[in-house]
Amino acid sequence: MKVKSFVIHLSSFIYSPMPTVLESLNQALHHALLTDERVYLLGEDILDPYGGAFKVTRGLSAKFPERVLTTPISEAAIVGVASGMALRSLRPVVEIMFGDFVTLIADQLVNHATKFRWMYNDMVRVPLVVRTPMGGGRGYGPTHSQSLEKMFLGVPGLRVVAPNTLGDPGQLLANAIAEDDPVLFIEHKLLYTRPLLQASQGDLTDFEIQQCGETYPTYVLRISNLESSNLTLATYGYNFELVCQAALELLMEREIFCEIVLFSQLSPFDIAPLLDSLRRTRRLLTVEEGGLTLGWGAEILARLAESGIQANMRRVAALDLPIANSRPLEDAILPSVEKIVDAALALHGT
Amino acid sequence: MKVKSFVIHLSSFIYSPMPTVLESLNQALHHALLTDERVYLLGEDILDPYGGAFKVTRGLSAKFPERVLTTPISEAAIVGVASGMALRSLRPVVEIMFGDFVTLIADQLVNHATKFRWMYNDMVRVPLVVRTPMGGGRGYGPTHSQSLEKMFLGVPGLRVVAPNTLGDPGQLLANAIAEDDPVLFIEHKLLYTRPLLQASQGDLTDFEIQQCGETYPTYVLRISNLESSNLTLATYGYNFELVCQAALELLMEREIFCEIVLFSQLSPFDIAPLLDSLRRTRRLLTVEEGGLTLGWGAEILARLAESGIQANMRRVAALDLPIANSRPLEDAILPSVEKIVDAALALHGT
Amino acid sequence: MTDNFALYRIMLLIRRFEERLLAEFSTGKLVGTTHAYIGQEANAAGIFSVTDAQDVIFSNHRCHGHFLAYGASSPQGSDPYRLAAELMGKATGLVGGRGGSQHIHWRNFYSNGIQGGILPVATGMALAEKVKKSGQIALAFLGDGTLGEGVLYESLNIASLWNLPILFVVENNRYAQTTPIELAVSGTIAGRFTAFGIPTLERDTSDVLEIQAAALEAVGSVRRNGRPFGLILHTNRFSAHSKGDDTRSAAEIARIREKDPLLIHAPRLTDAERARAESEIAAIIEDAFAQATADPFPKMKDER
Amino acid sequence: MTDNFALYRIMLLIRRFEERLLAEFSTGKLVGTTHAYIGQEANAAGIFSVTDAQDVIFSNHRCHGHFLAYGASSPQGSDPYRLAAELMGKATGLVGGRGGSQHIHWRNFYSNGIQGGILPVATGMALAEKVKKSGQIALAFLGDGTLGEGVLYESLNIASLWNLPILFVVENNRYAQTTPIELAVSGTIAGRFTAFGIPTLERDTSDVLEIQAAALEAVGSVRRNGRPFGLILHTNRFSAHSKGDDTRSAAEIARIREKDPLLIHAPRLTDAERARAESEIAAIIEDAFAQATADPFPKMKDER
Ligand SMILES: Cc1ncc(C[n+]2csc(CCOP(=O)(O)OP(=O)(O)O)c2C)c(N)n1
Ligand SMILES: Cc1ncc(C[n+]2csc(CCOP(=O)(O)OP(=O)(O)O)c2C)c(N)n1
Ligand SMILES: [Mg+2]
Ligand SMILES: [Mg+2]
Repeated sequence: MKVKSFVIHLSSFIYSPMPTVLESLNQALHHALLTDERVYLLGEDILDPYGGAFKVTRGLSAKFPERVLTTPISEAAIVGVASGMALRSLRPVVEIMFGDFVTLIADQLVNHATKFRWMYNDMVRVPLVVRTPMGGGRGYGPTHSQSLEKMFLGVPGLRVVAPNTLGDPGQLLANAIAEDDPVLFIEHKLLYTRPLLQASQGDLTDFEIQQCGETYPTYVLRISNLESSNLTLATYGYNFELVCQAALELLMEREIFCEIVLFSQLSPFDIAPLLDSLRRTRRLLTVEEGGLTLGWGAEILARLAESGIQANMRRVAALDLPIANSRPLEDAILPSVEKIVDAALALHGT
Repeated sequence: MKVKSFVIHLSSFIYSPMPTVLESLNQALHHALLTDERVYLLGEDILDPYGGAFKVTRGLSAKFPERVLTTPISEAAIVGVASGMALRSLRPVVEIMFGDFVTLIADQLVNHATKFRWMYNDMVRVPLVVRTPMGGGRGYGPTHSQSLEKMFLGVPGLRVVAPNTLGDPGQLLANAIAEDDPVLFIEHKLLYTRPLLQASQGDLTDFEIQQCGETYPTYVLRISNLESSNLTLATYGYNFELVCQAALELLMEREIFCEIVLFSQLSPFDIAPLLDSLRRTRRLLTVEEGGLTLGWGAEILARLAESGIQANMRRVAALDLPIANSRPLEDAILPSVEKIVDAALALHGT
Repeated sequence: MTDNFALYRIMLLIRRFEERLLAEFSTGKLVGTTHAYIGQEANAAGIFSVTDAQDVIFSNHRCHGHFLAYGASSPQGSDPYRLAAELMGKATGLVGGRGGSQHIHWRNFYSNGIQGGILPVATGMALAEKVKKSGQIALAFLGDGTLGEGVLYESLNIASLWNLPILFVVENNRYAQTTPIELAVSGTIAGRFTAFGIPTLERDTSDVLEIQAAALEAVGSVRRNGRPFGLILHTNRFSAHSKGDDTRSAAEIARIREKDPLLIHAPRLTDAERARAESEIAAIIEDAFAQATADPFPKMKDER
Repeated sequence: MTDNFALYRIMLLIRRFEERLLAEFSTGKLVGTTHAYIGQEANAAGIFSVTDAQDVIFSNHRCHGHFLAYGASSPQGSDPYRLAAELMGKATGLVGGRGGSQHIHWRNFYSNGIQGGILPVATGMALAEKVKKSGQIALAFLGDGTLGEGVLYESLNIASLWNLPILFVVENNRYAQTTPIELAVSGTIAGRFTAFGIPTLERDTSDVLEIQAAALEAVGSVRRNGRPFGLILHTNRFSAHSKGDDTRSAAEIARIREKDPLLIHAPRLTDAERARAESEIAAIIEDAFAQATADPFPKMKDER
């Protein structure tokens, strides 16, 4: 695995001149449509001037009216249609308006799109991307706030990818579109407005960053001027932001030195960079927004347990409950900086 | 938790005068329909004389023609209809003909049936049971052989239960039907023809059995005349049979003394009895037929890792691939006695 | 309830409630999402004027109007205050703040935010009423866009095969979010029902009396025949789909606003009646929102 | 391919292949499941006599007949031996033994065992052919029982809205497994298409020439108009649904067996032609199964 290093300043979360995640994704779609005429977009309400419920497809239908297809409210069929297109060598990108509706495409993903290649003895490929926004924090209530990606982690033949503000979301999406096999691309709603982080340099809270892998990188962040860290925080997507804030708080107020391992690819699992970090810290907290039970962190902990590494491990995740509409309840259900810090302290106590 | 003890002789797997799992389940449905007029059955091809693809509903429509409803091929709607019935105080039991089709009911389970109670502030209950046969070994190919229950473990508000030959499958089903909240009831195809095990007594390979819990018991099996065991095998459903055979082989040929922890309830997770066993053995192998990644065993290992117990742990599960039709490929993909023994030996080596 | 004043009052309640709600959102006092029923009030008012208090209702994302009209005939009514509290995420809300705008439940009224998914559930409810011989029927609401979801057709098939007493109400406001019906619905709406042997009645009107008459016929047919029925109401949504997301032209909006159910029905009332309705409703809304605002937020309970 | 001999020969190939297969199953030489096409041969033979070799086909669980008829016109045909090998789980099978009876792929022919799920996929294939301007169409097969799956209607809607060149072939053998059509399909089959603005052609016949004529019209309409079309063929399944699961009465089976497509078409051939067909087919089947039997089983490859 190729490893690159650079440095990032954590305050770049605010006042950044960088493009937002939304802009980055949108640009990537522009570029994909422009450079590859096999690329098609399908989804509900994706036409201009609306440009999709979260505006990721804005400006695309105006430029590529023939290849941006707004659909009826038919999640299962849209994914089925796209997988038929993919089988016949187009490169469809589907938007599912809310990630909560992936339950409606489960059969098309599990028993069709992802099965075809292996079941047909590797004689076909299905270059299909399904993009969808997940996550809460916007008061959308129990059917519009979930993080259901965990249901699809481990599905044979499916790659699951999630952008974050450290990597290049657009490049990640471009790589997914270039893939010959199905990719489920998980975008947290709260990410859209966030500017990409910018490498910079210069003070105590700088992180030195190792990038492991090229296409769907895993990032290992270590505070640069510290010798030894004693806690690893593993996460993906939007929760990276919470994790960074927790890491700062732990550093400033508790003198707990964290490494952060940030994944872009959720499935298949590759925990090598994490294992590496854990050899240094011997303490792990996984942080994700989906429900705890059989969430992403479960597989991480299981693999680490199997690896035989001696480490204290805990998971921070949503309670195994629907996501309530009311703010105080939603807050109580979802992970937060505070919960991460508390879990870290508890873990540290052990 | 109530703990009961009894003894079982492992050779009871063969030549048993006991009823089969199929008979036990069928009797339970008879009894449920007879004793509770709120109970309804819904499913494809469940009418007599056919009585369902695996005959679990045989004889029921003849006796209860008004309450055994054969349906069109509409998995999503069947579950939706049943959950509407349940909301209005009936007690529907749905059969999904093959477990592979649970992908089609994901939305009805995740965004409807299991959400209603909590989302409606505990003002409603949804006493719905969805039964379905999972598993391979019958050469049915990639869309009729999967064990997809893992997709639903951890879904808030959903109980997932799986019968086995040691417990009483019919009683388990009756308990599920008596439940006021949704239950997904996973029946492995290969279980149907198996006779229930019979408590007996008398030789080296006898297992002493502790039953933990009443409604959905977890069983802890220990070879009775041995002081200390040094490997725990945790499993559920049909794979209990493989695990017993592996345990015998390990005992006879390798002098590895196993405890078996057999779960009836897969979700929510309660690992207390397992933790107990593991304190004695310090080595764990989970065995399940679904794909490895984020399978049932992942959550088991994650919880154990979080518990801080020092133990060597591994998982035996299917490869993360579709289930091939061809026998040698199917065998290579699914768990087997041999794979369990090999994993146990490898674990023992560590 | 065929009284012109009562019909007007219900429509006005819905109108003013939704206006207030949109105002609260635009000043940032409310967060999340909401789907205003403004323009479609005659549907709910007309339909719930001919249903029984014990009939079972499954509504969709655009449920406020349905809820406010539901039970309007019964002495306790359906309480705008409890709805307002729910939308504010208060402990006193219809479902204690857990559900919010799209996910409410009160007596025999239910709603959920997944398009289409509610339809088999409502069908199962109709089955329950049938076997319990309650004499009640089920009503399920869907928009034109929801005709895209396959599970609707699974439900129509089952409802027809099993002779279930359910009324499917299609509110065709010609848009699904921003998607015009031409891009989303092929063939005909009525054809989607007749394909399954389900009769329909179609009305293109915002006159609550015409809708009431059609609803009476539709509800009567379901109750009498114990069979499903499709009531197709062509209607107009005046506001944006949810909040700021309107892509329609000003001209189009102006055109549909001419079919305002309140204006159409108003001449049937005296000036005094209209003034009374306005002041009563204003007070109800003010009370509802004031009380809801003052209410506490819920706390997490210990979970099973 | 309008030649009577060729049509007969294809139907006979299907018949004898399936008979052999059922025999292999009943002697335990084959395991798993299979769905015989016996009785329905005229549908596949008629349809594939008027399609192009490059058209794209998505078939269902009852796919052997479709596969054997597919490509029958092309020089290399579709090879019964490769199909037999697949059913035996051999490495030389169509998909190397991975798929088995319901999950095959060869050239532009695909099948899958999930009822209904293949229909949007086929619709997407039609879209691909359309935008590639290949001039090819897609054909998707479904049974009467599969009219129960909602995703069919989502597909019909999209195919109609987007003017996609796809022919939906409904083979109505009046049973889904053991469920008679009366318990599973309300309304009419044609109505399910017209609801979405899709024209249909309906035939109740086992005469391959009538089916060929209907298929010619249907395929022609799709190719000419670049729009979906529904071809509804009322037909008869002579064997059990899969293997031993027949719940129909002997009288009913006897009655439908009178509509044997082979017997109907046979008089159009000379005795010599029929004898030649029998002996050619017997040899082909014997070779196919012998060769397949001798073939090795697949080995696991290293996986990605
Ligand atoms: C399964 C599902 N898909 C998509 C959505 C997002 N969504 C909410 S409302 C809506 C449009 C519904 O249109 P229509 O049925 O016409 O009802 P209207 O809003 O016009 O009342 C969409 C796409 C959803 N809630 N559920
Ligand atoms: C989604 C799904 N549900 C159920 C089944 C099980 N099943 C296989 S074939 C069949 C009957 C299909 O009937 P029909 O569509 O009429 O086709 P036929 O078998 O008569 O050719 C059923 C229920 C399936 N394969 N897929
Ligand atoms: Mg609409
Ligand atoms: Mg049929």
